[in-house]
Amino acid sequence: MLRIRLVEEALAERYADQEMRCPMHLCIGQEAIAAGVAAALRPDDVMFSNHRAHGHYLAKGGDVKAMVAEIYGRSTGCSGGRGGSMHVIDQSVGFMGATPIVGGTVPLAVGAAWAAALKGEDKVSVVFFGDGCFEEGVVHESLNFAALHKLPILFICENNSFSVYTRIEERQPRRPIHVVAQAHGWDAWHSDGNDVEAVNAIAIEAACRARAGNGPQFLEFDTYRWREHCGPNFDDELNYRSEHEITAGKAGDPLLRSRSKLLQDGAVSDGELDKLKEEITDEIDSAFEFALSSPVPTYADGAGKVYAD
Amino acid sequence: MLRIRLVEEALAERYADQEMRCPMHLCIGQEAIAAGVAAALRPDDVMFSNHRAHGHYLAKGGDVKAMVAEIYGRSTGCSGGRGGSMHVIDQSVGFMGATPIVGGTVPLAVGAAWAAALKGEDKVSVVFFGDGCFEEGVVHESLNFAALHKLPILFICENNSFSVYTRIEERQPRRPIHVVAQAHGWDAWHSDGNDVEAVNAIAIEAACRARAGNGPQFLEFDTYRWREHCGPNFDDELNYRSEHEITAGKAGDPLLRSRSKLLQDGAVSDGELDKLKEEITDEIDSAFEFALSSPVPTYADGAGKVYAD
Amino acid sequence: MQTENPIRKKTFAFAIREGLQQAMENDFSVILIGEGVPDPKSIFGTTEGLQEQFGRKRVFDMPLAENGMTGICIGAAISGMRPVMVHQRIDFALLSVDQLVNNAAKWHFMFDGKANVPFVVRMIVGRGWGQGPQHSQSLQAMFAHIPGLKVVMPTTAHDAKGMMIAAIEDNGPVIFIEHRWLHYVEDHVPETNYRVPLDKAKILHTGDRVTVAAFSYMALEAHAAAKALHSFMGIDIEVLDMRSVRPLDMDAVFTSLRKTGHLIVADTATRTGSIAGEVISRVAEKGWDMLRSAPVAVANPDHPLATSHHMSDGYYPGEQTIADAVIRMLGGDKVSGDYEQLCAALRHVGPHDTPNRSFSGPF
Amino acid sequence: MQTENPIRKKTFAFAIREGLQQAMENDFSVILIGEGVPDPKSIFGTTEGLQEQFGRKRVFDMPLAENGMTGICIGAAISGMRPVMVHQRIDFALLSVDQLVNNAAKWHFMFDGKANVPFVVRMIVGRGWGQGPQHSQSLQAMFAHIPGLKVVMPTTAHDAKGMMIAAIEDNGPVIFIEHRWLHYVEDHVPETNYRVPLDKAKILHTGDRVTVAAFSYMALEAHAAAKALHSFMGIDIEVLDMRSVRPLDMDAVFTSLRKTGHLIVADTATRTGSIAGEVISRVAEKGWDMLRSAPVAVANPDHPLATSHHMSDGYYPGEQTIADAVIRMLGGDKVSGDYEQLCAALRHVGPHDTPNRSFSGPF
Ligand SMILES: Cc1ncc(C[n+]2csc(CCOP(=O)(O)OP(=O)(O)O)c2C)c(N)n1
Ligand SMILES: Cc1ncc(C[n+]2csc(CCOP(=O)(O)OP(=O)(O)O)c2C)c(N)n1
Ligand SMILES: [Mg+2]
Ligand SMILES: [Mg+2]
Repeated sequence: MLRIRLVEEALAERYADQEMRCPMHLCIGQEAIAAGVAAALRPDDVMFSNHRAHGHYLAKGGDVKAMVAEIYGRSTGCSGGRGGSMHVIDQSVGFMGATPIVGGTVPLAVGAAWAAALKGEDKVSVVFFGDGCFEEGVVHESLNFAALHKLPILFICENNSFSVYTRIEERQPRRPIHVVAQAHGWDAWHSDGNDVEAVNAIAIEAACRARAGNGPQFLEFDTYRWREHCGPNFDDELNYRSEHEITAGKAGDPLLRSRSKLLQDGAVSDGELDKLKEEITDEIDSAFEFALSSPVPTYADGAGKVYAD
Repeated sequence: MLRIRLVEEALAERYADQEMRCPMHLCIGQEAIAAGVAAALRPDDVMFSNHRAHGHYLAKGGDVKAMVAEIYGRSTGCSGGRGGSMHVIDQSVGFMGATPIVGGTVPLAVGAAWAAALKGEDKVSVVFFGDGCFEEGVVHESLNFAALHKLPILFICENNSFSVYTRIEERQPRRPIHVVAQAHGWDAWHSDGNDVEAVNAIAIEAACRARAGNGPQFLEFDTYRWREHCGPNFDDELNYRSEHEITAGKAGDPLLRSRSKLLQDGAVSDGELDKLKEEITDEIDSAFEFALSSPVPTYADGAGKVYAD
Repeated sequence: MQTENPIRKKTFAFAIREGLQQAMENDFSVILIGEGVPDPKSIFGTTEGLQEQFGRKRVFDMPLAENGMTGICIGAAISGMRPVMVHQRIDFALLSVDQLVNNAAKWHFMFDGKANVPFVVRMIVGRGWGQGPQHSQSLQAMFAHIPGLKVVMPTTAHDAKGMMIAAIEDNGPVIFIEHRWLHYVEDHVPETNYRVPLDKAKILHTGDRVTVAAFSYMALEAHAAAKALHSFMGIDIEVLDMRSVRPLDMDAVFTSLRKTGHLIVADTATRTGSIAGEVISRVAEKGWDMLRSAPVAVANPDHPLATSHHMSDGYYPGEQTIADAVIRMLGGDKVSGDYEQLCAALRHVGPHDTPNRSFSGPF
Repeated sequence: MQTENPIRKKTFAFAIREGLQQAMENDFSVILIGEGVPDPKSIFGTTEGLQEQFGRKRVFDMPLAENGMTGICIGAAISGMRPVMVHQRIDFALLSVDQLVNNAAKWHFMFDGKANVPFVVRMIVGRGWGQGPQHSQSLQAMFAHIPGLKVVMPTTAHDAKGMMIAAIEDNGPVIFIEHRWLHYVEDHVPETNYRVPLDKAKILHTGDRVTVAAFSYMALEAHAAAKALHSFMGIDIEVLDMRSVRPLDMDAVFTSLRKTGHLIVADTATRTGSIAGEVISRVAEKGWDMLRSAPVAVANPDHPLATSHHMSDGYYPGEQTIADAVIRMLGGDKVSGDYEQLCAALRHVGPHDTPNRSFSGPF
């Protein structure tokens, strides 16, 4: 969680250098969901994500160097520089890909679960998407098929109550999202998404049920996006959400909560946390160094591989 | 109901003449839904339908002559011969159109309800579709939008448990269809679709609720298709449904049930029913005469009107 | 004693089925899905018996959910399966354009070749018996515009089988378009497991007067025109069965044009934005010096098809249209007795809106 | 005292907004919907203030449900409304191809003209700042292949407003494609409520050496090339801003070709299956005698766009590409000092992946 936060804050800070020339959707404030879910998974479980992918990628064990290089548009990036922030992949750790067409990866995750079931593999497939994404018909087609075949899949709906600047009340009737999945025959779960332990506990149980053949699991987690929808900045000045709301949203900071909890429980000491932070900061610095010192590709590097051999 | 049955039986009988050269999906066995729902509507309420449209069209008051001529491919047909059985329209009675892309007209009906709401018209919009259609994502997108805006719309799901030759168990998890609509925030209704009085009673109440601003209404009716999915014949020899099932399905004949009921209640006499049948038969005969005596169009008649003036 | 293979005459539908069957026998990761795949009509016979042979774990029916199911197949494909999906009409596949264009076509590219999408999507082009505006479209040009998709339209039963096997073995997405009327047409279909390349045109009729580059069912029409032109007017045109829409085998077109200097392109789609236009534009750009006259597209008129069989009579160009285009291009005369004989031979017998079963190959 | 209208310089984005505004003032049945329409960024400023002016009953945000919402708009359109829908990227509109092609394009035709679908769908083509494979497609050719759809791509702010008003007043579906980089470009935009026809090209630069038929943003690139060719090499090319993709104003192309005899078509899409190919094929078919050399398409290479700004540098053709094509076509020499001066003038200053704000009209 801390790692995700620090990586993204570093990205945000250096975005102004104009070397990361691509759209970038930060998940700062929402890290507990990625962290809590990923910690419930095995290395060979597979994961899919959307436009807001950094947290998912890192939580699943994705290489931070390759991600930063990707955002910098270098060939050493995890997608060879072709994808940027919105298309990251690290199949070596089961991170199967993220893409920014809303809803686009949802059926793919179902397909991966289907393939696992057909091959008799003991894997679960997980996909992250937002509350806005739930409005796409393809999600419902996916709900139907996964329920029909009782596939080992987890849908993780990160409900930050916004699609870009539009509130959920402008887009959906007032009913919880997960009840729709439930009606399709899914097991459904709902909790605060900023409480990493709660998220993790649910994810463990859900993954266990999915793996045991109890069929698809729908996890809805409430959370809050701190920064602008796309880009490195805060956007409080746009006034599409009140100061009060933003303050309340940030008060739920999953990191702060988890930190207090850990310290209170005596699980870690202040000093250990500082050390951890330092280690991560070093890792991040060297990731940026790696990115910036990677050779600069040219047009030709992004022109081939249209068709598979 | 009787009229729908007799028209379709006449179509089936004459299909072998090879003058009706287009795909044709008969609703024989399912007539009670069309009849019961349409009787609950006002003339200016609007209706949309799908590939299996004859019953809906006729029940809403569509012109039988124009429909038969349409199926014969004459310019005097309700769609000028351009549509055939699968694309019928009679806007003069609020029948806004039927098309065979499964799910295609569902959002259109929502759009018509939306337009009525925006214009402050006291209208409801109705769309008929099958159990198979419910699998299309566009239906769920429509459910969401209609619920969000509390639109005056009725979805009529004719659940005959088949999509072509495929049973619903092969396509959907075991949960009732209408519960999904309910989860989206719709009022949901479910009943035997072969009992025209039950259908009508529900439709009256649902239309009333929709008109009164209570939002969208989802009506699921169970029924049975007697003949082949597409074409005039029975298809019992294909063995995709057991003899037992077919016999049971036909035993639910909505016409027979309604006839016994009417006779038992003394609402009509045998003689009156015979007379009604005779009148309808005459009407049908003259519709076929009309169609066959209509001038035969040529290629040029089907070539213009690509763009509206 | 006969040692040579005898001619094994089978329909295109049979050939598709055999191609699927052999591909599934070869490779356990091949799975087959589509609305109606295991039903009694088995997609016009093209999937008959496959569920019985390969079981319910490899041969599936599917819900009506074209975009979702396409995405699910893509997900399975990047997870090691080789799905084949069928749409009974190409018109239904329009629901899945998002997944095909945004994901299937680009996955390999955008992840720098780190993942493959081996995925065959069969789409059937409807024609006849009142298919009407929403069941008769021939939309190959839409898909052929998209880098990352291969698009093929085999014409003969022989090629249908060989290209099906090749498409399934291809490591990327292949749009496999079947004209409904071809399903009935017979050809020599060897029993062996063979491949036909996905990027090569084939000469159906040799000639040096005009090159006719034809797609799918129009290749049969062109072939019939070629035979009649030869027999009645002594004109030999070269008919190329293009077979592949993307990539286009322009080398084959240029090779033929070097002999003939005249080009007709015959397509199954409406003219504007068609692949016929694409071929002509490439010839104009790169083969300018080879052309001795203005190229001509033979394609459907630019409007949807009305359902009425009276109105559809005249919509589709055919053998006669092509023969006339050839004669006009060569400045030939149309009043001779030879021409009348040709017309008589090409005159359509029977209804215009059912497949002409006189086509019978072998090609 | 000034009586003539002064030049009113406004951006394309402003012009779109004003066109929408005036159309909504004129006709109560015009409604506006799209993801983000009323949000603080207001679709790059093109819908700013409209909800405030026309209220929440006429200006809406919408759920993420492209196909469903398109169908809902079609349903509203046949019920007497005139919806305008916006997609922030044309790539998202791929989800709605079914409703656009199967319903919107055919409703009027298949019901024999008994119903109309007055419906404008704005689609924005992305470019620059790492738009990458799924946010940079330019898919006009897919829509232009479909009978029943009109497809327009205005270039100038003047035309954006006039064509927006005309599109909204059209009784059928109009795909209204805006290149993202045009939004910044200024032009004279009269305050009046005026219309620009949906089927007419416009001459941006007069000349008699080569005809350059150009679409959307490429018309600006061609215009810049024309000015440089004139200034530095004394070559006057004729630049047609095609404005409409379907129908294509082929009359304008032929009229110009009669003077020049040479054709370049400049498109914003990938080459294969592009509308550039369509124009060339029509000229080859119907304007054969006018052409004195092989026509040339200037279009994007046949692969998706990589996100990396290093890799996108070189993907898009531009002013220089067009100028070079002209010189090559005329057999001109590229080693002269004049040519060097031209290149220097066209040399791009600043980053390649942000709009060149030096374009400023009026055109
Ligand atoms: C099909 C499609 N429609 C619209 C968009 C533009 N878009 C990108 S992200 C986004 C918001 C998605 O909201 P949500 O799913 O809640 O995710 P969040 O951004 O809140 O994490 C939108 C509308 C898109 N990328 N794809
Ligand atoms: C998008 C689409 N997919 C597939 C088809 C082929 N098709 C026509 S009717 C039908 C069955 C529909 O089943 P259902 O909705 O239950 O209606 P029923 O035929 O039972 O009345 C199918 C699959 C189609 N017309 N459109
Ligand atoms: Mg959200
Ligand atoms: Mg059914």
